[in-house]
Amino acid sequence: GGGLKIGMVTDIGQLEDKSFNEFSWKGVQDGAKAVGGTAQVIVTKDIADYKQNIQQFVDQKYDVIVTVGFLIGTDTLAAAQANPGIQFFGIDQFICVPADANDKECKGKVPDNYQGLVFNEAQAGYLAGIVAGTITKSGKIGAVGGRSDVPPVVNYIKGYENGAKSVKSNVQVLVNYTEDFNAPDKGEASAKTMISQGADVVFQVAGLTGAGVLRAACNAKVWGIGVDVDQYLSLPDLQSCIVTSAEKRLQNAAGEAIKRFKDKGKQSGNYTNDATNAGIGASPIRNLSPVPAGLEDKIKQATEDMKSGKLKPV
Amino acid sequence: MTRLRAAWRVASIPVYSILLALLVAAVVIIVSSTFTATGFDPLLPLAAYLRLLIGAFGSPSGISNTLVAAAPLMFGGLAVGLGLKAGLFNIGVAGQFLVGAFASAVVGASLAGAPMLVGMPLAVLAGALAGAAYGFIPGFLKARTGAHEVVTTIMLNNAATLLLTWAVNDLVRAPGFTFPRTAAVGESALPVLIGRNLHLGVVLAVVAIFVVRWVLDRTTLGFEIRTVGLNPEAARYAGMRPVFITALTMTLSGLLAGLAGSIQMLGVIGFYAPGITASVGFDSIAVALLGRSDPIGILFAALLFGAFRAGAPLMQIETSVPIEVIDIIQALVILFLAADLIVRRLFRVRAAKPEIAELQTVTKTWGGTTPSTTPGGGD
Amino acid sequence: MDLLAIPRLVFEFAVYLLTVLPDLLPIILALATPLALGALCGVLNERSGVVNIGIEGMMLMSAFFGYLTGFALHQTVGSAVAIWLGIAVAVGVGALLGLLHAWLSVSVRADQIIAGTMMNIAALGVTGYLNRLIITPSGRGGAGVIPPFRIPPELADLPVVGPILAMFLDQGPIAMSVIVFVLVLQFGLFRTRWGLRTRAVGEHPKAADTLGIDVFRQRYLNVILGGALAGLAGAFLTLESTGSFQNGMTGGRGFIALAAMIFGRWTPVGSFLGALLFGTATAFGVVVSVRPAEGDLGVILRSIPTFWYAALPYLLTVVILAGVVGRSVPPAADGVPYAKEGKA
Amino acid sequence: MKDGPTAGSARPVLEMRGITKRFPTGTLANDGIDLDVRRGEIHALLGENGAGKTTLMNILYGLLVPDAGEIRIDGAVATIHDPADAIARGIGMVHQHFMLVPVLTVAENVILGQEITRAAQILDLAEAGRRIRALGARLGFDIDPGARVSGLSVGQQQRVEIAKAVYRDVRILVLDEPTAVLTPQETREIFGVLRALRQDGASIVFISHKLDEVLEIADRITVIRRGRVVGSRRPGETSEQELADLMVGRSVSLRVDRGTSHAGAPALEIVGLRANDDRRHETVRGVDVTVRAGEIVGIAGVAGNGQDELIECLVGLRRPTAGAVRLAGRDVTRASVDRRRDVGFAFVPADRHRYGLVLPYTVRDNLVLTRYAERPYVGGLGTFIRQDAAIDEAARRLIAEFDIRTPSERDPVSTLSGGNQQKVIVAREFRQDLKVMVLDQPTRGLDVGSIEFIHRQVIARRDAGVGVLLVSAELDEVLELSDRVLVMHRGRIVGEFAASEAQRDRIGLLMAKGAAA
Ligand SMILES: Nc1ncnc2c1ncn2[C@@H]1O[C@H](COP(=O)(O)OP(=O)(O)OP(=O)(O)O)[C@@H](O)[C@H]1O
Ligand SMILES: Nc1ncnc2c1ncn2[C@@H]1O[C@H](COP(=O)(O)OP(=O)(O)OP(=O)(O)O)[C@@H](O)[C@H]1O
Ligand SMILES: [Mg+2]
Ligand SMILES: [Mg+2]
Repeated sequence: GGGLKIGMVTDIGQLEDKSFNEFSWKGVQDGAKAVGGTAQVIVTKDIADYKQNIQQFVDQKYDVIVTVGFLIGTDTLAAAQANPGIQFFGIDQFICVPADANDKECKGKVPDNYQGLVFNEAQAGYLAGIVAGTITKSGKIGAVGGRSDVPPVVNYIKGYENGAKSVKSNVQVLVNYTEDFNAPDKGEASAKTMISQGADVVFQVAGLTGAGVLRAACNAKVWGIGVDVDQYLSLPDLQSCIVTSAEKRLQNAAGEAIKRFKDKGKQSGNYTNDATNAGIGASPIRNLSPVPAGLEDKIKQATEDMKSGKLKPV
Repeated sequence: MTRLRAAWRVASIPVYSILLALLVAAVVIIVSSTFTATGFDPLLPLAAYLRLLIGAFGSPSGISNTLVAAAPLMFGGLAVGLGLKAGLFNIGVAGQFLVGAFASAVVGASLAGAPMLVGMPLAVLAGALAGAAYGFIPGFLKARTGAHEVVTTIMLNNAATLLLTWAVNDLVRAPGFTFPRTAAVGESALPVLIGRNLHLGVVLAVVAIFVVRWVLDRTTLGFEIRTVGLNPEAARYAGMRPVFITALTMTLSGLLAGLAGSIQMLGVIGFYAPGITASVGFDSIAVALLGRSDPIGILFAALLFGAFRAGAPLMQIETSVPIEVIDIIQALVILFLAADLIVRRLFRVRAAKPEIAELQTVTKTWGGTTPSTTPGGGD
Repeated sequence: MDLLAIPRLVFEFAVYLLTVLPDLLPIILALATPLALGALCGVLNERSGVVNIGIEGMMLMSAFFGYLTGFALHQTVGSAVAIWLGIAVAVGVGALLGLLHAWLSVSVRADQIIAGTMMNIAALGVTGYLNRLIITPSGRGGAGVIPPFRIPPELADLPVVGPILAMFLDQGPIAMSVIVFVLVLQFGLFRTRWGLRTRAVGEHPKAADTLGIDVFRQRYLNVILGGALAGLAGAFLTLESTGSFQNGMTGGRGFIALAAMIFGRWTPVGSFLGALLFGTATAFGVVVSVRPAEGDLGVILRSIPTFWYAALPYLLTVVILAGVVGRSVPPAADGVPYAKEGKA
Repeated sequence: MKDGPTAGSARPVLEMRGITKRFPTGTLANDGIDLDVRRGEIHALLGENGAGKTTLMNILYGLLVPDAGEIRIDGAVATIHDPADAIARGIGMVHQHFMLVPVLTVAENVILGQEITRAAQILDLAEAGRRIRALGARLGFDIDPGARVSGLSVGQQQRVEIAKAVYRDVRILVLDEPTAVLTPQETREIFGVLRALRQDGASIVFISHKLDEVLEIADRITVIRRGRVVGSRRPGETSEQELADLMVGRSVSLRVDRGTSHAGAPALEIVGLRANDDRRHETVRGVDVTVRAGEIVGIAGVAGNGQDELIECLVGLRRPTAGAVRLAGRDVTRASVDRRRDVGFAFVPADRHRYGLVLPYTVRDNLVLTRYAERPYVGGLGTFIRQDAAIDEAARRLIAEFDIRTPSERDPVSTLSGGNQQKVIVAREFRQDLKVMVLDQPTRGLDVGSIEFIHRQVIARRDAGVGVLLVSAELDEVLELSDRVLVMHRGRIVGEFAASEAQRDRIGLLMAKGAAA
């Protein structure tokens, strides 16, 4: 068709990662449909292929190129500067253009055809924390992170801790980073240990490892909290114990970005998806009947305060 | 003419294997096309292969992409191949690759401002030495304690990924980024020679092919390595020192793997970050096996894999055939090489199978016994 | 004071290990299960003289097809049935791949390391490809769950017995089955006719042949059985441990299984201990951060970056292999294809 | 010697008719061979290496399929596809290369393939042990069913092989060179066993190179050359010389004339040498030997009495725990392998495939294997670039000089015949500037022709003033070549003799018992 040609370059690994790549791609497809364009994806298998994968779309005269993950940011910036005629979106890329070698505050000019889509995971984590803090009976809750050096993961968990403390100041939060997104057995082990320590709610921010976390929660008949998407829906086997999920609406953000470009033209700078634009949130409360008094209000209130900027999750 | 025929004797089986692999993969693509939105499409494979070809060789940039992707595979393939010659199976290329890339990144970044002729050579050297050091560990352990190199290298691969991630976070993290990474290598990068990305590393890789070949065929060291690989006992009686050769070969293998990481870092990536994958390490094994652990064979095998790498993007966006089909094709190529019986039957190949004594040695020495002590070795 | 610092820390550490033991024991077995099953696959193969470095690939394929079965059926036939069918399919796929490996290694006499490498690459490709085409588009997930077996709380809470019982019984069925397989194979290998013939064929096939033993048949049998075990390991990953599939989710476990096998000197029990050692090191890394120690020890343990704990199992294996186990001698005919001279 | 009452009873148990076998490599191993074996007879099969003896028996045992010919047992045509068929027909075979699984116990080896099991295929090793002991008692040797085969002496292993066959109640037993590595005593014991079997009415095919043994044990002798039967004799009607000529097809001199030695200054001095084996057991317990220039000193001894460690100490592959080794007056106790070679030391190993050759390598590379790093084979810049021209030239010269039968110097040595492979090693080691040679069973498994050639070479070297140390379990060879004979037992030299036939039995006794009765 004559519509926009939209290309997406994934982060290293696979399209069906049940996370960034998968939902960004869904969003790009939604966006394409909405603006009557076509979408294609290149799966990146090695960091060394970023450049050529982006260039491939450039050579094929694509109008919009979406790149996923912070690692590909450097190459995306370069491509954006080299191709002012093409709109670039960088998912989870906080664009920082140093004015000169020793500038750390990103005073440089962001090319006006490149927009970074970043998320306030801390806010989502905070809302999940409120739920955990409210429903815990033991006063002990747990969180399993995939990697301690991946900013989104850490932000989720920081927010989670603060959210829980906001409702139960003396709540104890057990945290473990498996340093591996691909080890369900290790996730299960972490959760099992936390549970045997008395934790009765576990929050997973660990990809496939997290599946093991939630599985352990279900087996032990304690509560589990999902991440990124409403995992009550994406992991039907584990519905019995998922109480909510800390959502980061990737699909939505990617789709909206493309619409913005179609309606308003070139997009630039860093676009933060957070409470103000429903870029993050907490999935509906499940499995709790009755839902503890005031829980939903607390969540609504916190969301409002975050919108107004009154509440800082970290 | 006779030289041509000789070359064909060696090349025929691989070439036929590739054709056969493409054929079988085509069937897979056609069958699976029925599952997809586009629906049943008998011409899909042709379309896909055409794009692969165009993407890899159809344009100057395609060709240079192929070469750039092949270069680290040449180093990696040589690393594995050299080990095989000495009866060592170095699965540790992945780890040595990462260590080399990391060292080059750190040294390169620290000399980012320095003139290229200072920073670049030092950065490359750092990568080579780091890889060598990381290869020395399993080599030394095997020589000293007999600890099996397959086990130790696998473990060291995983350890490298984790500990380098730690190092980037706690030791050399560059300020001004939202995620852990090292500073850019700047002036220390390998200079681009032609077009967009054909960098000096490609030249180094090709040179390495012929250097390694020369060492193996024409020098006493090469003779010692091959002898130790084929019959360590005889080597001892001939006055060679298998223990020393084992450690040395593993170190050299690590050095080559380190160089693979180094040129990838200084020629393409430009900074080290935890997400960096060492798919090169995995593919290198396939490349070495495909190349029959012979340097020239490795050269062509690496080019083939490089071409797949370079052609894949176009194939994906023009035909939306999943990139995983590349793995399937590569696996099939290796399958038909291994089971060359099939190929011979199908294409009536008379050519004698190019003997790969090293590989047999490796398979036999899997657990550390020498082939000569295996049964059936009688007069 | 300073003189006593070290011994005191050592003592504190010992005490700490004892106190966390109840946390460690229950989680070790699950961590060791895929490794142990993979290692047993290796033992069966190599004891009969066939090298198999394709265990990783066999696991991955079985994991996928096991999951696919549950995925496709659990809504129609119900969760429980779907799971068991899935496990059956996984085991069957493993056995089929074993058949392929046996055909390549025994009949075609292909180089066994090349065959194994092929298996690993093919598995990545095939599973990734089908995952993209079949599962992802459906937008659904889930393959049913194995109802967990729980030992009654009053037992679990017993001081000493509890954790030990939990170690073996508070597990999924596949994890529990591992122990059975280990014992049965250990006995079978050294006390039965099948075992005797297997070892003979792996050590000196020609001698076995001259006694009228069918070397090919024996090797086919073992490689196929081994494949089935690798298949069970795959089923564990998707159906028992996660309930979902992801490309390359075996994450090198097949290779670590090989390490466990060599570590265990090609015996079932030895391999199992190797897998347990690895699992224990992993478990320690988890427990140490979830249940930190107090006092100076706690300070020290917490000062160690989590990445080092994650690397501990790998480093420990190298150290112990080099320091304690040392040179390990495989079956003499391991990896040597058997050819009847002068026969068609 | 024919003490079997049933010996030679007319009825042939086994008839092989027109057996023909050509190997893929083109070797015509069997060319229309006919063979009769009667009930209760010991039938000797004689022939030089490669004559086709093993091939013929492998066909009988179902390991090879003949291109033509038929096999009759008790007159009825028998098709034998595989060993299982052979075993079922009461045929047993003790192979030239032992077919024992070293890591298994005696009992496990014996029952393998016909296991004694309880329910569910569980092995009944106790019962197996009982039967094997009983069987040993019947044949007159004791045997420990629980022992690991890897720990047994060659003689004991030989018995296990026979036990395997008898356990399957053989009627036709084939023994392929069973005595090649045995001491005279062990040989005699085996002969006792064979006679016992003959008493029980079994028929035995006995393959050997050793003419005297054949004459002692056989009821009939069939000689094969290059795949054809060239004659059949009864021991009474023939002589060693006649048989040898039949085998080789020309008249050979069985005894190489050793001539007289002119011993000079000490070339090799071993002083109070002690050494441990890999398991840290002291296996060399104070050995003193002096080999003078121009003499051949033989060390006789049953395998496994410390010879291997002694040799490794001499070659430079093992550190002695005490004592010294001197080459031409120079102390080389701690010197490396190549240092010793520089001093003028050469070594011919017993196991050519394991220590002497790199089988996949070409003949030329094997011909310089131990001198690969010496000029003129290396050169150019530095001494690490191999000089192909020089290597080729040397290879062609040696191939001609030592009459090595190979298509070209660039063929893999693996395709050469055993004897020619051994010639490659000899050619490589027997260089001009030698002072000391250590020979470890230099003619093992070779035929009369090859042996003759190599022995001549050795004596030529001696006469050129080289000190030769010959280590061998083959007493015949030691006696034939040596000017002086030492006997090694339990890591010590237990006796010294001036070689002469008269001493044969005392030496044999010393080898076996360590003390002459
Ligand atoms: N598998 C084989 N392939 C090709 N040629 C073979 C094979 N086995 C034996 N030969 C050749 O066939 C001929 C007969 O070999 P055979 O082993 O029967 O001789 P032999 O009489 O037993 O000699 P020896 O006394 O050394 O045992 C020899 O030339 C041998 O090299
Ligand atoms: N296993 C084998 N495979 C292939 N060819 C073989 C094999 N064994 C022997 N041959 C071929 O058969 C021929 C005879 O080999 P063999 O060793 O039996 O001869 P031979 O009579 O023992 O010679 P020599 O007396 O010098 O040892 C050799 O030229 C060799 O090429
Ligand atoms: Mg023979
Ligand atoms: Mg021979």
